[in-house]
Amino acid sequence: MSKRNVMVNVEYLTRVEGHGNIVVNVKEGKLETCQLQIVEAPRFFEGMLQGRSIFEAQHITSRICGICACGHTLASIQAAEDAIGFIPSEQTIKLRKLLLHLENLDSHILHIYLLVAPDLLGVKSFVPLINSHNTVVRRALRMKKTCNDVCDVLVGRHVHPISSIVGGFTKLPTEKALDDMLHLLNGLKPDMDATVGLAATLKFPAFARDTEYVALVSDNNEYPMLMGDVGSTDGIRKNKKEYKVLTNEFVVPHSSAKHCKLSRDSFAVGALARFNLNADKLHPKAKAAAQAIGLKPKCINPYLNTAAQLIECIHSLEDSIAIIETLKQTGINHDEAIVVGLNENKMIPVKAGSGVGAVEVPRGILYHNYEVDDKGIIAKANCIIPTGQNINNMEHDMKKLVPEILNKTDEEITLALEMLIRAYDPCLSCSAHFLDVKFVNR
Amino acid sequence: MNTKSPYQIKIGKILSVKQMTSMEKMFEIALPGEDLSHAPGQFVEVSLLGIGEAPLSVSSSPTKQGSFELVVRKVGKLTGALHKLKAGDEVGIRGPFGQGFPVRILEGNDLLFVAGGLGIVPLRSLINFVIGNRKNFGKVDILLGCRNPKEMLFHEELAGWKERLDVNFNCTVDKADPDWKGNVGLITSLIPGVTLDSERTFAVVVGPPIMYKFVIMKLLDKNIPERQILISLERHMKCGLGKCGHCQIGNTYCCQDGPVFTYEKVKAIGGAI
Amino acid sequence: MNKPKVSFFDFACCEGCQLQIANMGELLLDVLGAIDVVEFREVMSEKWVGEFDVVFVEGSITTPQAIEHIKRLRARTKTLVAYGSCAAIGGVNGMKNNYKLEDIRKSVYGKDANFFPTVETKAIHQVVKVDYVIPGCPVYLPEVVAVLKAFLAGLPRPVPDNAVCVECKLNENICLYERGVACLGPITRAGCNSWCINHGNICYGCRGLVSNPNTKGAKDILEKYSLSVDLIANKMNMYNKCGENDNRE
Amino acid sequence: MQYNLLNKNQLNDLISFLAREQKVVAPVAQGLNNYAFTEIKNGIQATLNYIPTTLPPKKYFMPQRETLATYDTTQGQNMDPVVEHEKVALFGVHTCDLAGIQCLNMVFSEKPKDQNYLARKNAITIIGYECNAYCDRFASCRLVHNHTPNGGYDLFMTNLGDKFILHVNTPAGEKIIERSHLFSLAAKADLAALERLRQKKREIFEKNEIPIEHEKIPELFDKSYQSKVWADLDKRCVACGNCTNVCPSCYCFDVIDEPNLDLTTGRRYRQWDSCQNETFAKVAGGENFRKERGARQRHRYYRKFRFPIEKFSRFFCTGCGRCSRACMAKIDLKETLVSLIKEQGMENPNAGRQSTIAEKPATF
Ligand SMILES: Cc1cc2nc3c(=O)[nH]c(=O)nc-3n(C[C@H](O)[C@H](O)[C@H](O)COP(=O)(O)OP(=O)(O)OC[C@H]3O[C@@H](n4cnc5c(N)ncnc54)[C@H](O)[C@@H]3O)c2cc1C
Ligand code: SF4
Ligand code: SF4
Ligand code: SF4
Repeated sequence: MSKRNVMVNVEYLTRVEGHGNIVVNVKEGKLETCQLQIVEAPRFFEGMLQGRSIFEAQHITSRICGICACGHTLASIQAAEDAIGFIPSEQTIKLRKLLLHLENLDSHILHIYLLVAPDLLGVKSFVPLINSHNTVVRRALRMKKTCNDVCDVLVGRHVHPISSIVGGFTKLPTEKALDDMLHLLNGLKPDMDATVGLAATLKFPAFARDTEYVALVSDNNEYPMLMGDVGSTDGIRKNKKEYKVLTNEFVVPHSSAKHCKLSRDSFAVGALARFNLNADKLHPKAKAAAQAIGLKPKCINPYLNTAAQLIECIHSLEDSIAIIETLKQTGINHDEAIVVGLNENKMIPVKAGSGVGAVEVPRGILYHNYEVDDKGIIAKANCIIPTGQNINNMEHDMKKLVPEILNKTDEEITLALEMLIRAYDPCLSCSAHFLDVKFVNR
Repeated sequence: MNTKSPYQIKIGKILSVKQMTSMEKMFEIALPGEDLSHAPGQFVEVSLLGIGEAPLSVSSSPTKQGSFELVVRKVGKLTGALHKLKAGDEVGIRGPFGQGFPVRILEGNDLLFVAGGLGIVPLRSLINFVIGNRKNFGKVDILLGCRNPKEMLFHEELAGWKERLDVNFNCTVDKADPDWKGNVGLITSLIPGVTLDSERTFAVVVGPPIMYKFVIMKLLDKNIPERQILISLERHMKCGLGKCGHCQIGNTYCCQDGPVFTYEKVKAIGGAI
Repeated sequence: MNKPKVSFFDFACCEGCQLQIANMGELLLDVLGAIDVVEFREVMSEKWVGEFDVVFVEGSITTPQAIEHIKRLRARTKTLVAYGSCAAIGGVNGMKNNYKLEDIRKSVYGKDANFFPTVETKAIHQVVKVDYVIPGCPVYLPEVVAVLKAFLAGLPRPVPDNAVCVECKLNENICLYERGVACLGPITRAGCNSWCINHGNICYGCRGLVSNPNTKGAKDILEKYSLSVDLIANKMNMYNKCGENDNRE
Repeated sequence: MQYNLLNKNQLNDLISFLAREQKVVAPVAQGLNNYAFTEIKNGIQATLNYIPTTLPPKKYFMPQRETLATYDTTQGQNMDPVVEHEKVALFGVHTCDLAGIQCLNMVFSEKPKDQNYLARKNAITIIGYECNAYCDRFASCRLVHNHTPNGGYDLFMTNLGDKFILHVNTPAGEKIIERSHLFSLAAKADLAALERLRQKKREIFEKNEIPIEHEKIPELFDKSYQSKVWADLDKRCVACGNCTNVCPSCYCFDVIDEPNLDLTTGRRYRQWDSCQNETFAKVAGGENFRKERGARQRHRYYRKFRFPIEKFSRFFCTGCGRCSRACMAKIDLKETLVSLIKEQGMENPNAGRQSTIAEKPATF
């Protein structure tokens, strides 16, 4: 291989939520720099939470990220309820699981179709696909809208859900609402089948790097999303309360970015991690689809995170339908509706404490941690988002990938790296505090 | 249902558009096959589908056949869109609406017109009607005021009125520019100078809301009876049918009962001016 | 007819308002039939170097770099739309202005605080001229479409200046004050079809205050319901803190 | 006058009968003592023991949003007027709301007639329902003589305990009686029971809710234009518009064009508007004729108690109390009137007591 110089500087990584830059510097065939920089404007959410009531936290933290607003909502609620020792009802838990599924479905579809598919179909964005692959685009928009419409019925909207709050829901679905959701979700099935069909024809780049995969795990038969311990493919299993140990933020000498590690150099969270740890708990239809596209645990090709997302879509769709059907059978108890208000109308007793929420959102485990006083006012808040946990892993992937593809053109290298980052579905707008920014001299 | 919806519009064809000042344009509009048949002081609802409707006074005299004129100041949505139209384009017309100036009552009497700013637009309809039927009216005085000479409308027509021996015309601007040779000051400053026989004079006043109070004070000083002072009240209007409530003051709907009222009537309604 | 060249840019925000676009479903294709989206970082790799007809800006201005950037964008576009609450009124980012800048930086970033230059949060119109405003956290799609149509027709489209209560009543909701809960509906601009109240929550004021709000009256109301006044102050500055810097007429 | 009887347990059959031919709407409980007229399929869903609904039945006569025309400008300014209406049976309308509908009828039948309103009105069957006692402390139906029926319905039901007695007022009501085969003719004893009930009501609604004679109200308002009461309301009102939106006799609206994305087709519709809204009386040039909230409130009160007297010879306040219930600033219509009365020294603690006008509306 010739000793060549490569300078990749992708400013404003497109088609990811939020802003990131890739900087790669290869001198004479030797990788000198390889970094993913976050240039998002810092938004100081954790600071803004201080002095606010835990009953407002969900409303505020939902605004950290519009893409996984439901996920932030649920993690925030979990942390708040954990802090004051509130135990949600069975019905509430079912509805929250449903909400999480809808979020997962919605986000994955957006990612698969609008952000990744253009790469695999060799175009710059979904816009040219309107002409070349009109049915695909229509299907994508239809599916996205359906997910959104189901969320509208359940919580008012998908971006910044309205009725899901600490304690439960301010508005519970009526009989008709359950039927409407079922109707919408069942209508999604043919499009989902077509999506699997499409995925089978796509060619994902071949690349492999073994790493530690981290996700929620549990002892029951449910694919854990809302509740569970934190486990890894390297055999770790810990309570979510130990999230600081689990994420283990540290500073690396070559960059000012804080990175996360657990048992080895880096770890990964997200759909592929969940698949690798819990594939046997997927819905049978999802398992069948995994077989059809040849995805098996433990899969160590990060590009295949997209494939794992697809499998999860099927699981989430089927499980959503199952949840709604059981709710229809048991009937909704409307007396459980929560009357909102800063003190939630004194319906929910408050005490001092520290609480952790750990929820599987589309991109991986999201942790919220609040310390609250005896009035339920937040003294300290901490949010660790999945993308923050993945950054270190992305860099390690890039470091392995770049030398393997040095024989390609600069454009091809750039694209391969962009695609790699995009495969993680990074959500950089959640720039809570997970990374420091390094302003390199260019 | 074959009863006609009161919201149905008639199609009006724009015959010509003339830029009057930087803010106002004059539109000559024909309703194919019919005359508008309005009385001076009445207004029409002009509509552009997709944009909305706005009440606009008919500025031409009913004596003008075949078409009518509107003068439109560009202030917002509909008026802005109208300003983009050209000859040959269509607009929707409903109306004419409202009670115009009581021409029959004015006949045989002396008239004092007081117009402020855009007020000249509806007044012009009556003035030209009076001039066209000059022998039916007594002495005619016209007072006109506007903020600055650039805002003065109908320059040529005004010059024509000025020339006439059977009409006394006077105008003033709040703020002069170097070319201005005439009066400077508020319109109220012109009123004391008019000689009139208060018994047989009808004052017809149209202008911006703030003008009324002060002009009327001066007219009362001249002993013009309250019921001989006529004013036009332009309120927010939507339907023109006396229903939507926007133009209601007291018990009256400006669109149906007005826009022209005697001061006697207006005084009795709280909050009118 | 030449389709207008449209682009989307974001500053400090959650990008949820941009995501709302994707929620239009197939209607989006009709929209894309009427406009030509030339730059939209979140979903497109394409970039545009020329002039824009209209730029949708999401997010508030929070850094010195952003101030420069928005000024450059303004210079490149005929029309500028403040898109979403962060852009329109400062939104949740404005809560930062409740604190001393130094304090909040330190509390979040500790010793690394200096890496994070930050300025007082500003709504877009507090930095450059804005032609259309679409408030909402997130934006309400029917309103987005309405503004888009107004833009295409070359018409102005002010944000409604009546209260959310108006829509709330049209939807026949039970008023939250009857539940003993403080709601910002009476002083918040309508246009969202009382979205939150329809779903059992209160109005948080995400669309900005009406032009002539009776804030004193609103506080008196709280007293009548034995609700704490801090409560509404607290809520009012959740989205509307930046508005304090506008001199209202 | 014809009276018919309906067995209590046949109420459901009546609803089912009506529902076969049209949409049936009736008051349905929403929780927290709130009710709404809602479409029902059977009698169980409805509630007859209710306080005035959040929105009055006007939403069926002039819906919140109503299309007036559709258009297509590809060939010029072409519009098609639209008159939307559907057959509806309004079930269980209290006397105050019947009065509200009568007010609207007067406004919209006045020339130029509003065809959209009239077409809807003609498609609506009204079945009234008598309140045998006060619904709550906000009501002031006695003051405006709406606590007993004054027409405006097809059928009017009174609850006699074990059965309903129905007054038949129109041929449409007659038809329901004939075709449903659910009714029997009322006997003398039933009419006597009705009379006893009304007598009892006369005792309950003995005096006006506030100390002024009906006939004196216009005079009160003639004196009160400059009252300090309006200044007080100015401070308290937040201009949310709730009071007018829930009012059965408020009918102001805005007309709005809504183009489709092609910008050439679309619709023109009207939507409820309120004199309490900031922009309601604003005109080009920036002048706002009712800039102060107090002036807007005054306008509202005058539109209920003073202005319509000359034009329609009746109050437009129906006494339903909705504005007071809906106001979070707790601006209470009865309290406002009392303040005005006190200010003018017009208190008459026995107002209403001697009057026998309960049955026939007063004339001015
Ligand atoms: C009887 C009458 C006669 C009029 N005659 C003329 C005339 O001859 N020439 C002329 O230029 N203007 C006239 N006007 C004023 C004209 O109606 C308004 O300027 C016009 O309605 C504004 O419409 P728009 O869509 O352009 O403005 P918008 O974009 O709707 O609003 C701009 C401003 O105009 C105000 N406005 C909106 N609708 C009305 C309305 N229906 N009536 C009054 N103000 C309104 C708004 O409150 C706002 O302040 C007259 C008004 C009335 C009531
Ligand atoms: S719930 Fe809120 S928005 Fe609705 S009427 Fe009450 S105060 Fe207004
Ligand atoms: S109800 Fe209030 S908080 Fe909710 S979307 Fe509307 S304006 Fe925003
Ligand atoms: S309901 Fe009360 S606060 Fe609202 S506009 Fe009416 S009087 Fe004012």
